[in-house]
Amino acid sequence: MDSALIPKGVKRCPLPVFAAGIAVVGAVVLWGVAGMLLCWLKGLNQTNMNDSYGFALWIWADLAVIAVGGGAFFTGFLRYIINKEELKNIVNFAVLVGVNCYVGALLILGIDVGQPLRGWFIFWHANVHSMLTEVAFCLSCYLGVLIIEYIPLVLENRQIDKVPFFHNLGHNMHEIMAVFAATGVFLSCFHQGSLGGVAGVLFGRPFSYREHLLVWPWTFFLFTWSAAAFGPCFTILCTKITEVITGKKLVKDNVIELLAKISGWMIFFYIIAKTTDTWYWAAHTAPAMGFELNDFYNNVLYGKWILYAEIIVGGFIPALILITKAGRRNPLLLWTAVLLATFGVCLNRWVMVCQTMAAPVLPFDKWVLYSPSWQEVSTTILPVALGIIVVSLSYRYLPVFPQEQELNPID
Amino acid sequence: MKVDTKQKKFGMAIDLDKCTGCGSCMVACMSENNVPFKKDETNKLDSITWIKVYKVTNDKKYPDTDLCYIPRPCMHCDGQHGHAPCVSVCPAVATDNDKSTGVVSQIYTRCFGCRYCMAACPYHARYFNWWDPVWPEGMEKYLSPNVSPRMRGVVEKCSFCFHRYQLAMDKAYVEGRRELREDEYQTSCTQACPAGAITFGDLNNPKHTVHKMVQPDNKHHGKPKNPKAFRLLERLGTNAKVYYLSDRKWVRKLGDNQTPNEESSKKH
Amino acid sequence: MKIDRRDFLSLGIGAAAGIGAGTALSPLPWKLIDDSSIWSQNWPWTPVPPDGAVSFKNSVCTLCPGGCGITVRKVEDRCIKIEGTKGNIVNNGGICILGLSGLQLLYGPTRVKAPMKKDGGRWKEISWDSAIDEIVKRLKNIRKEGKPESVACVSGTDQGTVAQLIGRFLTAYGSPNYIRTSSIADSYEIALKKLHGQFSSIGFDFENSDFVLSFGSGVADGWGSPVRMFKANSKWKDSKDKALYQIESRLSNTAAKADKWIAIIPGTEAILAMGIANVIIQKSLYKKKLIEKYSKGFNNFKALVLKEYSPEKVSKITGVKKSEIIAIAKKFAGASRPVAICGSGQGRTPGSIFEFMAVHALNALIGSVNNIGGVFSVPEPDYIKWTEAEKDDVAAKGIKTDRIDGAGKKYPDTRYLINRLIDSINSTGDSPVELLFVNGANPCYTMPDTENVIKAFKKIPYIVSFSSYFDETTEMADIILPNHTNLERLEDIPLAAGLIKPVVGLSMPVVEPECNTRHIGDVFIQMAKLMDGNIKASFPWNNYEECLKKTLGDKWDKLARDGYWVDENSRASRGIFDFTPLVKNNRNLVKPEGKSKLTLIPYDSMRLTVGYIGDPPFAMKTVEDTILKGNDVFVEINPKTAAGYNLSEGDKARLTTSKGKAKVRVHLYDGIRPGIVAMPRGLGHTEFDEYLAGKGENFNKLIGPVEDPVSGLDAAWGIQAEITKT
Amino acid sequence: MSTIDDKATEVPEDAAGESAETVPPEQEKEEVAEKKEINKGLVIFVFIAAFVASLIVGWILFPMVLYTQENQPIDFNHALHLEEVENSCESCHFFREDGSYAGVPKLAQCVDCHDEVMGDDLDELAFVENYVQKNIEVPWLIYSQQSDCVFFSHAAHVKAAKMDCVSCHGDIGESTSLKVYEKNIITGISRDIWGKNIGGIKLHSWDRMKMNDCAKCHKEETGNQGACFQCHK
Repeated sequence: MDSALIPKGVKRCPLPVFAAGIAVVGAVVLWGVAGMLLCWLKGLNQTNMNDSYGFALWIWADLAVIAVGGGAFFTGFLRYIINKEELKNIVNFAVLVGVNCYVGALLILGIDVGQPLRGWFIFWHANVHSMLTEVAFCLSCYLGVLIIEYIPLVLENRQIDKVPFFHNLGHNMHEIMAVFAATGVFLSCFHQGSLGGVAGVLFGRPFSYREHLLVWPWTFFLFTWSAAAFGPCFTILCTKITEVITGKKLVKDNVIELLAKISGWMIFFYIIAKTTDTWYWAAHTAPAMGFELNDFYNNVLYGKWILYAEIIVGGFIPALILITKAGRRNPLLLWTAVLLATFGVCLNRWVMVCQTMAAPVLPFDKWVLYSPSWQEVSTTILPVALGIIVVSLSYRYLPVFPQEQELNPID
Repeated sequence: MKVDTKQKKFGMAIDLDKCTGCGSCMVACMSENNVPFKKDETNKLDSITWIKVYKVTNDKKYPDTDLCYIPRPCMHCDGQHGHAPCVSVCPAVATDNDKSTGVVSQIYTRCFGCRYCMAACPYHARYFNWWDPVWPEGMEKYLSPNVSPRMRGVVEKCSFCFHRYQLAMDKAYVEGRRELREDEYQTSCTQACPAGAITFGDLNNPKHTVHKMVQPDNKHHGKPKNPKAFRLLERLGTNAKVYYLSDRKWVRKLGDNQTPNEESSKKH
Repeated sequence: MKIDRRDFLSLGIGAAAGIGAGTALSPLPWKLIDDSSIWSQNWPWTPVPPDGAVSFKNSVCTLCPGGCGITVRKVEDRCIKIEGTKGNIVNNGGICILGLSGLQLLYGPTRVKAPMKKDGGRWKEISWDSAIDEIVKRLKNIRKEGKPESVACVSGTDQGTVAQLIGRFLTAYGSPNYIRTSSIADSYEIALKKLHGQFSSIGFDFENSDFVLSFGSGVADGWGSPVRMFKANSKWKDSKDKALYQIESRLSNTAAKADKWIAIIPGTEAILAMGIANVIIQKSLYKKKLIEKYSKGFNNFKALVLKEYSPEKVSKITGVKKSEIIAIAKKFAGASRPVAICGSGQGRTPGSIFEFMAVHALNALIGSVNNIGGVFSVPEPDYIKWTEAEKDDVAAKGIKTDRIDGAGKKYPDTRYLINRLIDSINSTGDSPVELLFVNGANPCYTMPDTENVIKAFKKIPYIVSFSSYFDETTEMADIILPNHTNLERLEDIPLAAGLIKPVVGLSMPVVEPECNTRHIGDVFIQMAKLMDGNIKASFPWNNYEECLKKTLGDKWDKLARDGYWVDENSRASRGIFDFTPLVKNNRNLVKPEGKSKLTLIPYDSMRLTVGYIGDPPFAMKTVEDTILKGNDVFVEINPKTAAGYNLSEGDKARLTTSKGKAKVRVHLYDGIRPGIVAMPRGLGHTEFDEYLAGKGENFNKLIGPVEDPVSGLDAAWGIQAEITKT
Repeated sequence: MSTIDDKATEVPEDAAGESAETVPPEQEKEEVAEKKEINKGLVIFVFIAAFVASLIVGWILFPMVLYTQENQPIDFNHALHLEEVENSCESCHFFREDGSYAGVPKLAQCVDCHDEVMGDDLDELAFVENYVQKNIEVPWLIYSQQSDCVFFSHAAHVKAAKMDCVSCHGDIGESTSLKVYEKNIITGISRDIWGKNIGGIKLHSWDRMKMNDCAKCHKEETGNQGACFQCHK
């Protein structure tokens, strides 16, 4: 029935099957919407947050999705600025994933604030000293850029393309895409960094506070770097998952391997920097505030394991796998690497948000632990579900993977 | 016309040896500032108390145990460059550090509830309105018009009863004055404390009792010269305007964190 | 021309673009965005307190016996804040947590809004006239039946015009049964009567004391007049050469404030006092001349003390080190203006008279009786000079009958024995009390063995409550004649909380009555008029205000102006100090009931009011989560002891005594003597609002009265208990 | 435009693939060409129509819906009273001893003169009968009522800064009758705060009383716009 919309020369599952799949995910969306409405109508008492946990699951989710969404800007950077031609075969998808991540982030922020109707104050009454302000501005601008980067793909839909105006629009946008890519990179460096700054500037929280370079704490640079490093891994992960679901090869190995290699080296250097930062913080920054490393990790949940998990399991291991040819060529190892990498960066964001809240600061404080309410969980899964739907639709009706036709010829 | 720009720095000194932990300051504050209450207030993580009295012990075994109460209002930090931990992070300028009085404000109608300031405050002095404020039928009658009741979804905190300063200034203006006497502006908790453990005044004014008590050293971010006085988490550089006094060494030591080697070096 | 799909698309886009541009260039979207946030800033369901002219009204707080001066800030006709009155003789500006919460009682949901009558177990509103008629009818019948003595009154105080009016009513009616709820006031009263030979209440000159030896008195926990005590305590802190020693088995706030905490075995305070006396006499540190001149029976006392109370023996019994006993004695005798005090916690329950006498003897030994910085025996303020109430035959006969509580008979010096009232009701078939007035008291919550008390109250055919709030006792009543609250009421308040001169405060109405309530004084005058005969004749006043003004006479102006009046020319009674009663009652101690290993003791805190009023929401909010969590109350146990029962922090447990059981949780606390379980008073209410009712357990359910052999008063300070993890 | 045309002609080549099945290329080329002419104009027309329509909605209809009109309980003649009293505005709008500002007078002040009817004015008659005699406060609607979050010190402005009433309240003092009170149906706040002009254009200092207007004046007069707590509670 919808064959007229499906790109030429590719095969798609019958509509009913597709619809069924969407319905399943749609149910999850409804669950998320329920949680969202409860939070908006009844207020944040619907969550398990409290005065010690002003930041919790939601803020973590924001930081995490934006970190893994970093694949978009970095792939774009490689494709359009460094001119890594091969990557044109995956950049579409990277952008698509990126769009979803950023939409999700903004949606969650919209639920997270106590007074959503006043959310625009962050722009109108902006405080230039606040990292959040920087985040808000760059984030929304960059989302705009991502959408612009995504539009040409939409315009390539068979039917839309027939409208001359759109056809030409799409054509012309392709020409100038490099400009947007560059803007995207610039903006990303800032909001990724500011997200790092969010925790790094808290000089009342020795656990997350870091020395500054100019106006930015070290976490600023670490976050940007980690987003660039781990983002592509997530892009690869999503590609692989799509391939599994569709049962087709969609991107040629050389493309994946190139991206994997770059990502690998990025992670490698990042994790060395991160280790150095951790050491300096533990040896100088924290002691100057009266804390030693152990004070931050003497809790049942938040023990030293979390540090090792982040740096070794989620850092060095994937890095080493990806920088070795054998490693990234072996499908199993590649899977392991991208999974660990994604885990690693998400864990880092979790620590910077939730452990910061949990660790005692006043000498007579105690650790405070928290577990999210179902409303928080459902609203956190909501954007993921939405993302799946958007990706599915895009995949079905748009030529997301240029190489698909070639890799899956229909006779 | 220029307003008088002679800078004031309102602050507090709390004598922990006099404080009996009776809780008057907490209630004096609640009733002065229209602080709401719920059926169950035993979860202290969502219980709004602008000034909270902490109970601490010296962790010694019976019978060497000792305990001390530490009332904790908002510290109205100056930070290192006039930036309190919470002020600099607020994305919408819903809180500021008034240079002419040193009071850190919180504007409920500007706040949109991102709670970044709460994450930034190491003293847990900031509270979020998780619920709509609800008073039992008829009890709204005692609400004060001087402090605006907060709506759900915003952050609130101790204001050093700034409305009392405003009202005192009004009186002064009408009487053709521009300056207040020490006793004209006192916070509700100071006034109520049955033990007289709280002293409030202008830390910049050598004539004020609070200044004499703590002898703030403005060259070193207001560090107290009085050896009996200390501030909570002095070393984080929050530069608080609330000082504590105690003759008990263990209490003073409890004011800030120390790494083990520091403690040992302190001993000899 | 035909418009196909693609044209349609372009037209649509054209229109959309137009609308978009047009709207964007109009104020509509921007104003809507702004207004929606302004709406969120002024949500109609968030109250906006109306502004207006501010005024201040002075009065005296009557929520506890402290008698602090309060200043109420009003906006137009609304009270918005209660503050302490600057310059007041008692509290000079300071104010306690309960006083501060007063407005929540005034405007709160627990008010009795009009006269109420129990109708098939449910409260029904009735008119004042019918309510009073009903009561008067019953009173007349009872009197006709010739048993006027079966009408009784339980009240929080027996001083002041209101109490006197009620007493006068009973006298004229023919009943001797006016019963005051008990407290350490009774114990001190009796101890002074025995040692000085005359009735008087006790006063302390704390402001001038330089050493305070407290036998468990919570001077920083609400003992005496709380705010005054806090101020005194701060005074002691101000100078290095003043000190407070706290003798108590638990590190209370007072013990924490004290310069020395002596963790004694509870119930042995009297023994320690005698031990200290021993050292003082042994080392002859006492004021010989004074003793020779102004005392009797000292030699017997000396002999007894030297024989039975050597530091070694005392140390064994009390658990206080010998060296410590000697040190305390020296410090006490060495101080220039020392004073020894007793009455545990807030002193809401009486204690062993032997203990009170022993402690008071210490004051006598070092000359602190009626001396600066010491204790004074203060006569009750005498300003109520009414003619005797008229008695007809019925009255004359009824008055002579024995008191139902047996006070003044077996124990000649004891005026009221409320604990015996309960027994005598429960022990007989039908209650000796036909009709009971309850005023300013909540025995069904505050008295030990609550179950038993409630049983007794159930037996009383007719109970009249004058309470302004729905408390536990009021719930037992048959009819409520709600009194004005302290903020709506005119009343003279004699201050019985340990001032060294008789002081009377004046409680003034600061606000028009909120509900359809009536002043209890007016109600009794009105009832008297309806009773006619001698009763009517005994009440020559038209209303209470007239009665009060006439009674106060020239004192009225001063009272109306300053809020209090001090009886300057009252003389402390300079009786001879007689050691004999002390010797005679040697070792008449009060032992805790039961045979369990643990001893359960109560503790008082300012944040939990233990009187006849329930804790208001504000005060409840300040209760720590190591005392109450959800609806569970925590009991304090020393970690060592807890380990024996494998209890750890926060564990749920069942606490069992011979009187009852309670579900509790455990809080490990190093500041408590091993073998002891401490439980807060003031929780476990079943009435009042949802902010208080059903939270925690009432300590009084777990303890029973233990009569003090000297006074007959219930002097139980603790009870043996078992605790088991659940 | 031309570019579009040129590009348009390219379309068939690109789209040749699928249009092939439908009609032969040449024919379509002409059709497309002529139709473009027709609906280009149409599109522009639709655009303009929609544009104008929404402007009308936004600037004219919207304000009508947004505000409700309410009349004061009784009319009041400021000009007349101003002649009668000796101490100008402050005779009725005075400062209390504690420095607070009484604002709109209470019945208590009015009865000083109006304990019974003085003139033959109907509104005064109504006032005396319905309020003075029944001793009920008049529920005046206050044009300049700020929302609850605002702390405005008349003392600071009038006493300390010696400002006159007009600069904020305009010429209401000369008015002979009270204007209609307009209330924002969303916020419930008086229209005078946002200003009569829906676009927020202001000609006099008193035309609008939003925070920025306060801040602007503060900046001019005191050098800085002041700390938050200066005007908020």
